[in-house]
Amino acid sequence: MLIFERGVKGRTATAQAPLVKADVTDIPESLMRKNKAAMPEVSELQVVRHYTNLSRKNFSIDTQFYPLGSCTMKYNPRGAHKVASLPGFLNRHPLAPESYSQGYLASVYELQEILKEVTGMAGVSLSPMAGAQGEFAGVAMIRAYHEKRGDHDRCEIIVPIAAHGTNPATAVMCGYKVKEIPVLNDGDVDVDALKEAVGPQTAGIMMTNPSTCGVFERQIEVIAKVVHDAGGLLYYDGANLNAILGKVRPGDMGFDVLHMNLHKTFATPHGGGGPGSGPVAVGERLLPYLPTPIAGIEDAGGEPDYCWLGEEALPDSIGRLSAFMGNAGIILRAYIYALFVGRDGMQRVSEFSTLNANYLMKKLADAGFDLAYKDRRATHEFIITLSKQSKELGVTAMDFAKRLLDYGYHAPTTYFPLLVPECLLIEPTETESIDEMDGFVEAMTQILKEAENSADLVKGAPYTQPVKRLDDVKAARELDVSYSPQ
Amino acid sequence: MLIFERGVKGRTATAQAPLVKADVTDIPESLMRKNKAAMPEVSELQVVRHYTNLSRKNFSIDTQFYPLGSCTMKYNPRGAHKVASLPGFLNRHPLAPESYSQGYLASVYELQEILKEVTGMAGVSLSPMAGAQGEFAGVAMIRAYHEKRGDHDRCEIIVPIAAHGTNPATAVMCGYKVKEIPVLNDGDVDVDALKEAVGPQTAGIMMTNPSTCGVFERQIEVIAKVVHDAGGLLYYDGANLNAILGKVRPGDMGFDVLHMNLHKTFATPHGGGGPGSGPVAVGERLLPYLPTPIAGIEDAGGEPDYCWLGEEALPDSIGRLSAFMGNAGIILRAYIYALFVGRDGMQRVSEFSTLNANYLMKKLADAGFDLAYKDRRATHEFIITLSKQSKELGVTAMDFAKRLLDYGYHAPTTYFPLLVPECLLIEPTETESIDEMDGFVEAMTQILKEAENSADLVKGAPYTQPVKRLDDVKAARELDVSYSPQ
Amino acid sequence: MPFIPHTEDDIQKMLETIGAQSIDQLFDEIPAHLRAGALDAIPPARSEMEIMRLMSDRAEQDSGALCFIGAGAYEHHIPAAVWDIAARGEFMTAYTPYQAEASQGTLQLIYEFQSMMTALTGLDVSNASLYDGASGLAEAVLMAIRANRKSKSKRVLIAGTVHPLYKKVVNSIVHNQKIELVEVAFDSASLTTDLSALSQFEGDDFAALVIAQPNFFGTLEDVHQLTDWAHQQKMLVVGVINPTAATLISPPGEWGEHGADIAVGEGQPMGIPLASGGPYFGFICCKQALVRQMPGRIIGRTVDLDGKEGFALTLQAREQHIRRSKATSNICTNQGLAVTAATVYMSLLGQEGIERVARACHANTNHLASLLSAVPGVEVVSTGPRFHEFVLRLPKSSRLVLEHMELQGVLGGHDLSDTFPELENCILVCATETKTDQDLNGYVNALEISLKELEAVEC
Amino acid sequence: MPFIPHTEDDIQKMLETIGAQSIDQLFDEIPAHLRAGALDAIPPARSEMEIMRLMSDRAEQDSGALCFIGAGAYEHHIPAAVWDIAARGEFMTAYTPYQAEASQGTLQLIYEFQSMMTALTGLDVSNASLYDGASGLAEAVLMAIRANRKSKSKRVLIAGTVHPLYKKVVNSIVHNQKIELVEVAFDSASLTTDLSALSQFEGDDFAALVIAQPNFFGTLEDVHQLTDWAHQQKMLVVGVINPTAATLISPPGEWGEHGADIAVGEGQPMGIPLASGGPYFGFICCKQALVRQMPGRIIGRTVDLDGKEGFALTLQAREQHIRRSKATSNICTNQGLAVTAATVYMSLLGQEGIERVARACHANTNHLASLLSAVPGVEVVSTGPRFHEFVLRLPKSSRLVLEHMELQGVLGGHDLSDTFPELENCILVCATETKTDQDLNGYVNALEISLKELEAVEC
Ligand SMILES: Cc1ncc(COP(=O)(O)O)c(C=O)c1O
Ligand SMILES: Cc1ncc(COP(=O)(O)O)c(C=O)c1O
Repeated sequence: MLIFERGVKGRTATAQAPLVKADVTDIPESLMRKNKAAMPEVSELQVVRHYTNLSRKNFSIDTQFYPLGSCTMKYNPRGAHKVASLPGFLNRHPLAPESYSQGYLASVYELQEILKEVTGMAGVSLSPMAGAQGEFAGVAMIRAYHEKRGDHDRCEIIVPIAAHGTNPATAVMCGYKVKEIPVLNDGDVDVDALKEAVGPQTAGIMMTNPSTCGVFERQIEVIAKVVHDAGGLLYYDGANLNAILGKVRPGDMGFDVLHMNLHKTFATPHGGGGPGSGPVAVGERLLPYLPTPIAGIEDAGGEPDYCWLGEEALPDSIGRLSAFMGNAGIILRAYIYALFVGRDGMQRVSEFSTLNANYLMKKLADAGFDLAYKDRRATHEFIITLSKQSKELGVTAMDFAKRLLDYGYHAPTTYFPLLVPECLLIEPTETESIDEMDGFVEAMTQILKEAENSADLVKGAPYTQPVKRLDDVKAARELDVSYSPQ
Repeated sequence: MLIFERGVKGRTATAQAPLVKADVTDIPESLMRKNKAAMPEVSELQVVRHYTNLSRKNFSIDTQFYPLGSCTMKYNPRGAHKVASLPGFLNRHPLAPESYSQGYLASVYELQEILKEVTGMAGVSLSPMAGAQGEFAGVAMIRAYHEKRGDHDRCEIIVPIAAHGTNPATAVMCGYKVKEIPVLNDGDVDVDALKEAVGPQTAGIMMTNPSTCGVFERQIEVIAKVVHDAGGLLYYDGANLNAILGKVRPGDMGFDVLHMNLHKTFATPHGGGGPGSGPVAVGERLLPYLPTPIAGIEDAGGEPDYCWLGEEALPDSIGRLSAFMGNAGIILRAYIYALFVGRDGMQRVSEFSTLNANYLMKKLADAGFDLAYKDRRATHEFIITLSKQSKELGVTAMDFAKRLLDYGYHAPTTYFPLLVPECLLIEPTETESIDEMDGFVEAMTQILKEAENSADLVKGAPYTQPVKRLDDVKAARELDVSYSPQ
Repeated sequence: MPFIPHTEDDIQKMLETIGAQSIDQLFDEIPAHLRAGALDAIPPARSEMEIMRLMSDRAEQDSGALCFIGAGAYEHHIPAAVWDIAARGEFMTAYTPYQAEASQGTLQLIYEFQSMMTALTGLDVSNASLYDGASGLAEAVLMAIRANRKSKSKRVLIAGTVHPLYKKVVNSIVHNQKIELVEVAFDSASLTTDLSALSQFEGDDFAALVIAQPNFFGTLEDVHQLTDWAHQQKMLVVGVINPTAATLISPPGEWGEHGADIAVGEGQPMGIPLASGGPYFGFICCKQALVRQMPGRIIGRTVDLDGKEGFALTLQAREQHIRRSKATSNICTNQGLAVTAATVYMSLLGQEGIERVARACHANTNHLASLLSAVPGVEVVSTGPRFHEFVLRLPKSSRLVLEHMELQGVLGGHDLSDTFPELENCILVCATETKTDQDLNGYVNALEISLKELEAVEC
Repeated sequence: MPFIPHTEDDIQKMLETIGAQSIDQLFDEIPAHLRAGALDAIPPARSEMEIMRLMSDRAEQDSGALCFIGAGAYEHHIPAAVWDIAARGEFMTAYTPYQAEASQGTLQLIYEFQSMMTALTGLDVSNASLYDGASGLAEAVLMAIRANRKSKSKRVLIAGTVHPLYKKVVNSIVHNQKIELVEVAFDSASLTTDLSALSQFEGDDFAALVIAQPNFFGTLEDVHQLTDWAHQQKMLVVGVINPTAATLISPPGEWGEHGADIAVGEGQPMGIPLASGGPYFGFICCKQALVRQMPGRIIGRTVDLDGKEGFALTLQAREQHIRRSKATSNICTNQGLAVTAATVYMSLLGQEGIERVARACHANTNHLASLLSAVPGVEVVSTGPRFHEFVLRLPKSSRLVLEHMELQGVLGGHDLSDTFPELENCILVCATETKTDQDLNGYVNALEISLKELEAVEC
């Protein structure tokens, strides 16, 4: 039942609005609203009950193992949320003067320094509000770089076909054409194809490493050389930074610019679809182009004095990407997370997420599942393919995914990357225990048995969720995207 | 699965304890702990996930209609919880000096004044930590009063049989004998029996009005006179104050002392079994005996100066009932609730809880259920009896209660008061909407049909809960009240 | 190991299963010479207690001022229930609802959110959120260019009264695609967009006209006139609005004869704390006909195998994860959690509650403006109808006055001098429903003292 | 109408169904002359925003001091997860788990709590909580009298080193039943209970001996000796303990040859904020043989119709709602929510974590004591082994010194002078793991300044 349908004309959560309804006499009638908005009319208890019950229809990290590949569903420290929710942080106006901003600025500044260190880059801007906006900032910087040098013919961005959809979409938003290049059977980029693809039209390449195939790109230095030699720059999609945090630095691999998904690697909550934070880090060459604002420091002897660096300080900047300072609260949470895990903890993130992924990969292989890249190490994630099951039993990756829900596990990422048929991309993350993974293997094994013995059972799944399988086609054809009262 | 069973030796939520394990050298070996306590050894995520999932196995006001008679399961304002959780309130040490207590003391003082006004009494002490302790304080004051007057032979407390179990238990804890008196068929106390019961041995009577029969005791003035004439005092069990808040005041009915259940009438959360707060209010006669401490005021001209009144100020007090100041946080929440509803809202509490109860009673009667007191008004609650169904269909009140769970409603109170066979005591409270009550009637009607057509279905209920009906006998016989590792 | 559950035994067992000697061996595909060393610039781990203490001090540093700055972010009362619910693990730690059956909570909530936004804006369709108001406007501009088949140009007209930071953000985002923003000058007396200023563009090919209501100065524009003009010119109309105000003043769907085509704005006033500027959320609504040009996620209502109502992501063919380089936008992660909070906020307040908030803001603003107009030397520049903000001209350097007020714990407003040379020594002052009469008087006092202090310095 | 959902239409419809003219008519059984008038002394309703503001100011008034008071309530770090979970609606707004099938969450949690408390105390059985430590001790005394069949007296021996407020509470509660508490004098040099002081009671009939470990002064008693002595005298032993300390020092179950019979204490250190003194919770554990004398609720593990594990209230025949005047106690509502928080706290920390906390407290106390012993004129009275508290003798009036420290924002400790004439100008000082070196130095500074100020006044 929708919240609207619980409403009755005239009902409201009285304690929440001003008790007096003030008169308005100075706004001309023509500018006043004519028809009241058809909003819910419900009591406070009804709201609390409705949304509490709705929340219970979700899977979440706090309730389930959630091995959603490429999404890094790890534990989101409650402490980070609590600290970021201190009234002093919540009440600070984004345009407050620096005298009322030193606490916040200090945290922002220190996070910038931490991210420089883990990426091996020369500068960081925290302002992009998610991975995709970080990509935008990165590619826009590449563009600004070429333009500044008068290198106007570079109109193409190269993207391996395994790339996340945001990469090509971003390139287009930056006014580039996209050239896709293939990936080899072992998961590495086809360097020969790359060599053929590069040229004077090449602005750069967008790479993910480990790639979305869940393997480390071993030719990365060759690739960097090929692209650089052609005059292009290397963009690193750092959504998968969890895999290599503190183990190998994008700067050292030859990348010129990258974005990070703090909402993944730095454990800030996903919130059912956001908010994120997608800082960009750059090498020396791109420093002048970083998006504003950035936290700076004026070390006037005693206590450091923090300030904002804006347009004046960075005249070649690609500019602002948000009205204020990006997703400030997510930035704060990421900083707090960094304080929690500290220097050694950064490395442990990649060590244990890799350990977990390799363990789970081995167990699933032993249980009879086919690995997409069976001669490779898993990174923080890996892929199994259910082609065989799909062909022989008629049970698809989607069926496995749905059936897992009945076993109390969120499904891995399905059908991504597109180049592996019937695939599940599985990322356990470092915060899950061996017990949880063993339970998952157990469930997968059971489902495999079910697929063999009673395929229809699996194909009809899920059975235990608030709804059964939904009709997506109807959703798109008979579009119903907002409630209208009768 | 128990939290203990999720544990593995050596696992722990590292971020929560001091990082360094300090040495201890100055405590003799003999006084040190020999065997480590067998506590859970789990990660932070495991704890969060375990208890989040456990919580989801509960019914609660925030998720369900919960018409549990005598328990007043109404909406607990989130705002009250938030305000009471302000760091300034959470961090105040109970023994902090008055200079660091004015904010808290002001709130306590003002709540005392509010409770005096709604009860019509001369003095209030907030220190009792629940209803039962309030009863204790009240009866102990009655005892102190008689003793102070040298009236040593009064050894008996009269209790109507409909009374809550805490009443007789309290009388005994205060060193009294209990004399039970009957209740008439219309729900009122048997005044003739009372007249016979009173005498020079009578210390007082404990009454609930409205009684737990869900009706207003119409003879209250007669009862007061009979008891007072015999030299006894009248104790008012104010757990049901919701029914009469602002409509009739215990002081005006002739009571000498009462307790209130702030966790009911003042909407502070029940917390799965507490904490509560059971302030006592007294007339002039019992003022000297109030339990300590009490918030006092020294009006030194300008700003009021609040202070604690302890033993010195109240030398005849029955003393302290808690190490500090009762359930301070619950007191604060009750005060905040009073601010929310204000003067008029107090009256609305009883008006709308009574309206709801009478509506629901009428609808259930129309649906074919037998009322225990069909010629009486409902107060904030009322009783139906399923004697007929039990006899004719073999379906008991307990079966109805369990089956309601399957329909998503918490069961009313069952088998209380004991004098009405197969009863359900139903209290919708004022914060529930007509829609919610109609849904409940619908469910009851369905269950009645089920009882008629397929009694076993009802007798086997519930089916949709985390467990089916539990074996209480085994629980008591093969006592397993704590986990021991293998 | 903070947040990592592995014991020594676990590690050994796992390595054995894998067949590796050590964890380090699992990284053997990374060329050895690329391996990172110690991360010396990062401080060692701290416990939650230590972090709490450090950060409480920092939060304290930034606290304590009475704030009259608005300019795109507004202090409103946020009901306690809002974040109690939004912070429930099931909402806060879920991912994007790709597995619909296991995400009905989030999905239904967003469907309800979309419905509330269409109700507020008077338009047909809403998406599930964009990053913030400013970047949302950039998306709206891109969308308008895609959607306006009648326009061949990649040019958009934008009112000079639109938030200056929004204009910057839009430009940063769209200029790479060679889209041109042409600004319409505003009247510095009325602080609105004059129809006469538009007339020079009559007949030119623009894909859209962007207007803000209330505009950046808190002044109300004649949106009906502006909308009708743009429609006559075959431009689409993009309205930048404040959702609080939308309950009181004419919503985009009611503008002019046909209503605006697209409405965007900053969702922050709907239950989101100021929090240094984010996470907020951008909302975008449009007419039904434009839905396929909408960027971002959209939730649709459908049925399951048993015909039971349910919710799912829909029209995904517009999105990057399906459509890749042909997508309507690159946005993927949006502002789900903020939307969750906003949905609870809007449910609690409803039209009636939000309208009361709007009216209280309006009353406070008027009250403060009238108090200030009595202060010698000070001039309330905004005279027309307004909403919770107005422009104040100071008799001294606005920068200095604000600094002096700051020292008294009052953040007096947002300085306009740098951005608008025509508004020298002007500041933008905001008073929402959170301000009491005492606060307003506190503002006046702080201002008077500051002016006196500056007077004294000059002598 | 705050929190009341009824519209005018609803009211009319409901009255019609009932067959009443007005709501007022529903109260017609109340004699008219008893009806209450307007409640003038109660202020009118306020909105949540106004309440938040008023109460934030009040909370602020009580904040800001650095607190070294313990004396039964201890500042510890509380993990953020603790109250995030305890405050979930499903825990916070459920009632006592009478309907077991719909309350498995709370029931299992309490079963786990009971298991943790028995692990900590080394005893067999725990209940689901009592109100607080002090009233819990009263229940333990009543229980001991019921349980000790060998004793005919209604007398109990209680160590003079038990918290003085606990002794008062016990007396308020038990004296009505003509139970006598006989106090054992303590040695004011060692601040412990001397075996020699006990010898005078040798052979007397007492139902139990009550001892505290650590005792009120933070000093450790020789609990083994005391326990064995009491058992020889056929008394039961009731131990009042601190749960934090129990991970470090010998728990009641290990005392002497047979262990204490009953352990009680204040649960506050297990994740409950200081919060002006409550809600905290009292815990009580005992040997298996005494379980039927236990007051309050107990949860048991059992099975359902299908043989599946489940949890339910058990041994209810001890309780007032079944047994009425024959119940073991009148307690009904207990401290469920605090227990929920404590269970999460104990799960997060475990033996290892709590022991680290205990060790850090111990180290801080020792550190502060040694810093203070260097301050001229000041004497650390506590010399024996201790736990996070010690007694400090001041060279001036303790009341005045504390007041001077207060003005510097340091709450220097709890004054012992009034309660213990033998400890003139002594205060009880507490340093937990929350105190940094800087805090400890802050204490020393504040003390030195205060002493100097008082010196100056005297001259
Ligand atoms: C590999 C990869 N790149 C980019 C993104 C885009 O990041 P965001 O969703 O924060 O925009 C994601 C995640 O969604 C991703 O997995
Ligand atoms: C009528 C009545 N009296 C007394 C009590 C005891 O109150 P408490 O549970 O707060 O001790 C209750 C509630 O449980 C009650 O309903």
